[in-house]
Amino acid sequence: MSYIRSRFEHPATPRNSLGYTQRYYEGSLSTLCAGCGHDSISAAIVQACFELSIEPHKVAKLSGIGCSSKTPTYFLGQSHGFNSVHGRMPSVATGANMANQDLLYVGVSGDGDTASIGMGQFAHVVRRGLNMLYIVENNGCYGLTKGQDSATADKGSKSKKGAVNPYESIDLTSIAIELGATFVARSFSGDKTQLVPLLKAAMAHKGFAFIDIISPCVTFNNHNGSTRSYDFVRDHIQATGAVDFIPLKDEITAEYEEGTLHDVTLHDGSVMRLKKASRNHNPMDRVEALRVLREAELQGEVLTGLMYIDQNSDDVHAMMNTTETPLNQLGESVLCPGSEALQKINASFR
Amino acid sequence: MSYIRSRFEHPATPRNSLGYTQRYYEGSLSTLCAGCGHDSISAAIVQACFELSIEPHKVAKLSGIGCSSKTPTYFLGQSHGFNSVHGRMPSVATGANMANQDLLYVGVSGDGDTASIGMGQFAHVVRRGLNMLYIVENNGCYGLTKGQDSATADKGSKSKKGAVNPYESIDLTSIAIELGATFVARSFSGDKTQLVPLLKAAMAHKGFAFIDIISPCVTFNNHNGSTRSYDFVRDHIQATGAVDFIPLKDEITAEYEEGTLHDVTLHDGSVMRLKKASRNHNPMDRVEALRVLREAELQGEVLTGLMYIDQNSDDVHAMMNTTETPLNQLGESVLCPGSEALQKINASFR
Amino acid sequence: MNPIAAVNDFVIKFANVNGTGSSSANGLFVKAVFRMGVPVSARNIFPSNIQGLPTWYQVRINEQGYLGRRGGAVDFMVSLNPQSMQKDIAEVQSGGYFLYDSTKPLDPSLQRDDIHFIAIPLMEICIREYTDARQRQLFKNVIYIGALCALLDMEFQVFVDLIQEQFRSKEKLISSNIHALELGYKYAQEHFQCPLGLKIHRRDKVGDAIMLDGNTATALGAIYGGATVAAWYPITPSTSVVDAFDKYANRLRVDPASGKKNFAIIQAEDELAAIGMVIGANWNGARSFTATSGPGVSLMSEFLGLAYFAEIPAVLIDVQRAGPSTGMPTRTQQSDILCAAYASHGDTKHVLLFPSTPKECFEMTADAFDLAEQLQTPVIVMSDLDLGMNDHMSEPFDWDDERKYKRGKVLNAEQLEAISDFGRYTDVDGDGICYRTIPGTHPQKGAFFTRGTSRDTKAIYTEDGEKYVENMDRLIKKFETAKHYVHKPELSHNNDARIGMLYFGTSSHAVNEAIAALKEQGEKMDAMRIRAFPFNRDIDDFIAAHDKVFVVEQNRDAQLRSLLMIENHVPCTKLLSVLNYDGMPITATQIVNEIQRQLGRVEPPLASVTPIHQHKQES
Amino acid sequence: MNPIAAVNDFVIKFANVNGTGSSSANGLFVKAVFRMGVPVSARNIFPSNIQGLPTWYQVRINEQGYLGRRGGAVDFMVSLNPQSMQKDIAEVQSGGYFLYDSTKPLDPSLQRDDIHFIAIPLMEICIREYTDARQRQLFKNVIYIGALCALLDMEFQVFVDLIQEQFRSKEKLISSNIHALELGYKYAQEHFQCPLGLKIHRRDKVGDAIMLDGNTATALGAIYGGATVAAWYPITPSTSVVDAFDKYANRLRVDPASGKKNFAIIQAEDELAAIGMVIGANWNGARSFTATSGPGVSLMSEFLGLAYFAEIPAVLIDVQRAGPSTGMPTRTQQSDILCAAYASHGDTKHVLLFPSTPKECFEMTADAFDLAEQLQTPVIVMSDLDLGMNDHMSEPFDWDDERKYKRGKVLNAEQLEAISDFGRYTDVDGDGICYRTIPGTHPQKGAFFTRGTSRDTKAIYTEDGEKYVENMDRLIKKFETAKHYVHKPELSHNNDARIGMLYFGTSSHAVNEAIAALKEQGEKMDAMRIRAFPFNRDIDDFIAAHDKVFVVEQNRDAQLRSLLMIENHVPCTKLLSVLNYDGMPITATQIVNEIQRQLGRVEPPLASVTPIHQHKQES
Ligand SMILES: Cc1ncc(C[n+]2csc(CCOP(=O)(O)OP(=O)(O)O)c2C)c(N)n1
Ligand SMILES: Cc1ncc(C[n+]2csc(CCOP(=O)(O)OP(=O)(O)O)c2C)c(N)n1
Ligand code: SF4
Ligand code: SF4
Ligand SMILES: [Mg+2]
Ligand SMILES: [Mg+2]
Repeated sequence: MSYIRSRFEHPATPRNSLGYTQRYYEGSLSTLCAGCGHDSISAAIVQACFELSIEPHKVAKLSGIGCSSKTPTYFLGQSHGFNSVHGRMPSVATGANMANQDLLYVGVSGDGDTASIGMGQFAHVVRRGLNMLYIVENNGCYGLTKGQDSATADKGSKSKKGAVNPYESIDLTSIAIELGATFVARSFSGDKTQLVPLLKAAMAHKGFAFIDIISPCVTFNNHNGSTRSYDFVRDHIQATGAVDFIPLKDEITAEYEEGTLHDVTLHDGSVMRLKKASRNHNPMDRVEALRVLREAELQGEVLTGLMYIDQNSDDVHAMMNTTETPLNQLGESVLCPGSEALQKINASFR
Repeated sequence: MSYIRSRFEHPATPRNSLGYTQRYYEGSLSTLCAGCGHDSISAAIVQACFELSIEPHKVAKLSGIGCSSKTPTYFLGQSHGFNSVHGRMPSVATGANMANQDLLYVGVSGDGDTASIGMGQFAHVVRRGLNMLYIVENNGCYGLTKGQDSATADKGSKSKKGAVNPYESIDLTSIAIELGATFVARSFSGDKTQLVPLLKAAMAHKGFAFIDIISPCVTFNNHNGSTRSYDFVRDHIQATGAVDFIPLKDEITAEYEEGTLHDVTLHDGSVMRLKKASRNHNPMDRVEALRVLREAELQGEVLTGLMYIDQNSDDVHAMMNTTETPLNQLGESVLCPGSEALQKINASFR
Repeated sequence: MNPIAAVNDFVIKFANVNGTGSSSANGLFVKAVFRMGVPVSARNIFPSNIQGLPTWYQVRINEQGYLGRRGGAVDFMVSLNPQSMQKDIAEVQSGGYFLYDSTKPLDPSLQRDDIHFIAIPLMEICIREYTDARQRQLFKNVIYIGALCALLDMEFQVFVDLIQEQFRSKEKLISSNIHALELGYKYAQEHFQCPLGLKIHRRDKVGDAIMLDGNTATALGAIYGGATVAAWYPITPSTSVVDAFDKYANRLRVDPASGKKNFAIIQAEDELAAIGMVIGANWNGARSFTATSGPGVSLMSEFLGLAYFAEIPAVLIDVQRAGPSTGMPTRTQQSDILCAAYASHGDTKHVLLFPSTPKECFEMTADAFDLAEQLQTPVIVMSDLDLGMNDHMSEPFDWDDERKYKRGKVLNAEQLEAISDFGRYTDVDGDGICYRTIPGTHPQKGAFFTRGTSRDTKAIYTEDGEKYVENMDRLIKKFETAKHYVHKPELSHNNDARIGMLYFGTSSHAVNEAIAALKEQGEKMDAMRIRAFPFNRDIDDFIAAHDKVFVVEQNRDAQLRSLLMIENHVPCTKLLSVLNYDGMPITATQIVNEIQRQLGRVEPPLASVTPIHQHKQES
Repeated sequence: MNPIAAVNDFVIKFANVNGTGSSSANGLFVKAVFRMGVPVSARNIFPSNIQGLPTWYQVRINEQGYLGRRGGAVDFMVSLNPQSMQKDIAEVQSGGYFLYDSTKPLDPSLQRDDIHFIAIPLMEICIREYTDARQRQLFKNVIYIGALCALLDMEFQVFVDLIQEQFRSKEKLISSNIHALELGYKYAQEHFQCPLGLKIHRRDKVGDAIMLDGNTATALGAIYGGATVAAWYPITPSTSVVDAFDKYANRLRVDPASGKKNFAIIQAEDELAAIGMVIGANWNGARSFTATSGPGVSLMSEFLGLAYFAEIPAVLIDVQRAGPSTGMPTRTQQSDILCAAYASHGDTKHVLLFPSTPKECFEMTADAFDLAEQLQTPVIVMSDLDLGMNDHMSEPFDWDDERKYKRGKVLNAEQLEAISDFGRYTDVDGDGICYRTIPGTHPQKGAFFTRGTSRDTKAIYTEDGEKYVENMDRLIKKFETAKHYVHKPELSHNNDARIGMLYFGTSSHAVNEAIAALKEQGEKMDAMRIRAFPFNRDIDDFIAAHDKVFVVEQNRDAQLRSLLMIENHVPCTKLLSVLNYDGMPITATQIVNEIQRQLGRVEPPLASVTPIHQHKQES
């Protein structure tokens, strides 16, 4: 949403241990639709970074293409960002990480960007255990290209145009666990009390941390369930065939207790049942994590919380035995073997 | 292996219900290395098709690129084949299937072709439930490009060049189940008694059938375990740095009982422990299938057999409600709405 | 102040906010002009964003039929977006008009003395009339259209008819929309001296023309051309091609008896998969296509090379947008020409078609399926955002009911039966095109192995250099044969001039207008519109017959000119470039100015590059 | 029968079976020739297969230093492969020699009266000498090398030295190999009149040259050029670039104290990921590269457009093979030129370098990292299979220890501190190259957002057409600046002639030899070797200074000629093509014949295409 942000800051504004206010962690004004779940996630990232007293310039923000992938512009304005090409953020993040292992890499992607075009790169960045936080802002559709089903859309759900999705939905959380991610969580954009701590834990995690964040698309939401009621405006839009009218809507929030269920009514009137993993869930057990996820799915519930963590996870640099100095800081003296060595090399080819 | 195949056929050679001999189902001479597991798989496919009395011209063979992807040339010489580009067989198969739902589609791929470059397309062809048999001839390495680790290589295993693989191995069987495949099995190239029936069942299955076939690479096998003994020849090859010498080896076979373990000694002397799923395994339970697979993995065993089947699976055409006549057989009269309809369309744009 | 006065010849622009439902209202206005028999064109200038950002809709009304974008200032601005108001006011021609929502008073600093402000309290009216927030939003748009009807002296009944047709039997919607129209109409009549100097009066200048966007026309071409399998991945500005295919296929291609579909649409996981599916389906004998834009073409390039080399038909619609990379995804350009013509590594050449109107989108797309099957190779239809996503006036579509699909050299079971030795890549007819078979045709004959590796005439893998060369040379021969088959250029302006112009696609409107303007300025010009690649003799002859030839195109690097130089024997000095690549459709003024500039110059006039040709660094 | 007699000037070819260990033995032979001071080249002709298929190794020994492939018949054939024996015998020059394993008697039908058969019962000897099957196989190769030593009058000690060096302190391996050599040597001496007419005698013609394959040299260039991140996906013939980088990095780039690596190599999941990683690493300030071949370049094309437009350095090694599609993966070609120069949709242009020797592979690769960072754009090193995978004689590498890496315009923390308003895409210096910053440099300053979409000079997203054009024009200016930086062409033959020749890469050998041959035939020629794209004035001048210019290249479509026509003001009629694209390196004979043919012709001599230029089909 575009609005004019005031530049005024009260002197008593809270500051973190680095002396920065939370506003210091913000980015440019968002141009997303009013009420878009993605904006809530940006706000949560701002809060998490503020609370963790992260140096913004020690963060690199990376993304692909989509509404979700635009969001890195909207947080951490003092960090370098890279809005790459559709579905290929993981490879760019991998290269960046190889160049400098000392930064915090925050990758933001969408369900289209990750589960469709990016599925291959996603699988492999997980498998490599790259030290990064990978966020999917999951709205079950392609927001930026106007609402087509994504591969995470529920089987049987209806898209904006009314077509029923006949295909299996991809559960990125399970896939991430299956492929060896060492921190896997799911949350909801409107549940800041759950989301902020998860983001903080994920940022602190060494290795690959994945958070699948359900983030309703105000404009093209397409969860199953019937429409709330006969809607004059909807009918009007259908009749004209133009999808250029987007009613202003509010952000959906949902804060609830661990171990409980919570029904969230989405913008189209459909209901999504969130379930927060109970305090008893043991997130150290990979097989168990997969089981509870599947069970919830069969119940028609969306399980949230920290699903799996391996606290002994290693950074890929440790596995690769790369030097501790970031590679981008090595100069000629270290990198270039010099002419003497070259003479020996020449000799070996005679 | 290249050899000259005799053209002679004894009149008493067994024939199937179509009157064809098994040889009728063969293809061109293989140019793979002597003893390559992939050749055993081709032979099993020949046998399965022969036994099922399949009309060869009603089969389309599709593959990507790799030693494994070459094999469709070596079976079913009377079928059309398509050796496409690396990792993209699933999309070509999808298009082909859309054009004509009446053929049997046999896709052959390698672990590199599927689990690396092809991971995205693999995930999506599974998700769509395309009616096809998808075979991965899994040797844990890139045979055709001379032995690099593939994404299915075991973590910690050593490649031909001695490098230790630091990455998680991708278990395609679990991934296929996770993504909604309705027939998922694993087998071993040298175990014809297990493999042929699985192939036959998979060919008969309506929907997406996946078989992950462990198929040792004679030349660049890279399973973990130590080398058998000091080997003069090996040393010789290492010293010259040339990887152009490939000792002739025999096919590895392994036939064993359900529910039992079987240790297979691979060409480099390492041992792989196969475990055949027990008769009690219920292949109708998806969660259970994932659990037993993971359990075996933790035990260092490779579980084989039919892991999961959903007998109520549907063809994607049914979900899409496409007409029963293959689309490639519809002519102008059905496809072209004609000039009268076009006049109405014109009118609608005035 | 001198108010602009004109009948049926002016530009009106609507400044809206994305996602507020304005585009259907604006479309209603344009349709009404068209219904009044007056030529009109409309261009949507929209952001790569879903809601809340500025979007414009520029309408050119021109009785003479010049419908290209008219650059420069506009005559009438309808301003609904406070964000862009300053810029929008500045854009109005001196003496022009500025209609705005006066619910909030105009910032005095924005006042201009030389234009007419038309203040209508749109939101105020809505708040009074409607309670629901969304209805207020929606009808605001209809109200200003009603006002325009009065202000521009248009026929109210035309709007009423349009609304009735649009909402068919939904009475409630009809009456409420007409009511909103009336609100605006009356307000204007009561508060302003209607009509203004600008008027739209009924004429009979559109004949039997139709008005629609190129992407819909393309989709209809695919339906009529017999496409049964569409595989795609969403990308602006191509998405609506498949959307429209979906819509019309569900109307025209569902078996009435069984309710089953005589088509299949697959939303692929990405563009690599989309083109793979198209290749798989065509290989298996179904007509299949995909639609994409620049980034998709890049991703498809490996597969396009396979289709070229393995000789598999494929139809690809490239609705071009401004590159490179993600570029300006909602702006137009003709900048994928080289990338499409030579897509993929190794020696490859692809057939391109260049439609310039919705009718040509329809025809060329239908033809593309014939060509792809006849030539057994990919055919790429090079549309662009301007053509694809904007409504254009066009000749109506027609279809010869006698027309049969040209499936090319496909052997059926009987033919195979009669053949003793089938060779998939044997050039039996000497035209470089061989016979193919479809899987499942014959139990014993005709099976072969398709591959992207080199092969002999029987489709057997080979690494024999001679056989490879023979095959590559045959592909060149086939490309020569393609020159017989593709659409020939159109000699659009024949004035017996010494100077010529070559152009293609959406530059047509601007070129036509420019030629007339140049004539007035005393500069006689001939012009030829290129409709396909490979080029053929007509183009050589045209170039030979002129002293200088301007090549008009909408990209930076003069890509079509490059193609002409590579493929034909054209001396580079003869070909001059007129380029536009700012993402907006080229205008007649740009062309006229650029040509006059170059004709007045002395130095050899070439592209925008001045080579430096020196060495700073010795190496 | 007249036996061929020659000293240090003949061609010997080894016919082996894939996977039998012959290539190390054959390499030993070539190294021995080289050690004897005689110029030699060797080409591996191998199938796309791992084991059991025919493979050849063709060695040209030429005292004058002409080391291009010599086409036509061979002087000496060493036949170890019964599968290809018939063909191999036919390939021997009349008067030539044919050495074969006579354990199995020669099929009488294969006899030829005009060549010398040298029968050695290789397998029989092995069976007698060794018990292990694999040793028998392996040493068979060494035995025929021993025989050649005697037959060709070579110095036995040279072989002994080589074996000792190769196996270092592994005594057992040394003695057994020397024993095998002796077996062959003695057998030859005892059974044939040694030496034959063909002889290799010591000379001092190789100077301080080294001998290695281009891919190893490329890898060393990357090491010396400061590459720290290599990301790749295996593909023939580029795989050995990263293999060698791995090998040398593990030798030269491991911190002695900690044992940790000052480099990272990632085997990516495919080529899209490989180039993505390279872009990510370069963006983050590390020098990073990838190596691939044609299909990989096609797959990388979307990302290359991003790097061009977002201005991110990247180094890509394209070891070209025969296309299109999977083509002939183990054959050579120069056919990715157009595809690389204009990779990606939209208006893009990329910097290309064309090495022609291992030394240039080394230097140009090292330079590529400087160029990529100085120009902030991808630099593509266009090698090929012939250069990359075969051993070539080359000048030795050298390195100036004073050389500093040219990191281009990168701002460090102090510089940022001093700057008041940093604009990532502001052309401060007027050369089209802007200043960049690396993440993590400064706590408050220099952060910006990198994107593939259009942007203003401050890197802020914009859809403003003017700003877009400004940026695109700056990129053209930068490409002009690149002409200052890239490697200038080499005027390799200056004979004050009216006819010129342009060529690049691995055509060098053949061109040098052809020029000498043409001179003998009375045809004087100048020649210039192109070393980089964009081209600069030297090339224009060269073309202008000649009446006709032949462009020699190894592809079907005259791709470099196309590039010359597009980018320079070159009249097409002046540029004639000499093309070879059968997958084997071009030969001097081919060049000579083609030039003579074209010079003798009357009609305008152009490419291989005869345009048809007619219409069969009206549309
Ligand atoms: C190669 C390529 N193909 C297609 C597109 C068009 N495109 C832009 S965003 C997008 C989908 C975005 O969906 P998602 O990642 O779920 O993000 P959301 O907008 O829903 O947040 C697509 C298909 C593109 N930019 N590049
Ligand atoms: C786009 C592309 N990249 C790389 C290659 C080179 N390549 C050919 S086969 C292969 C790997 C094959 O591995 P796998 O699929 O496991 O087959 P295997 O040979 O092991 O049976 C690779 C990388 C290629 N042909 N195309
Ligand atoms: S379209 Fe959907 S995802 Fe995109 S900004 Fe709007 S609400 Fe968010
Ligand atoms: S290299 Fe390995 S996979 Fe390839 S043919 Fe040989 S044994 Fe089989
Ligand atoms: Mg989404
Ligand atoms: Mg493999």
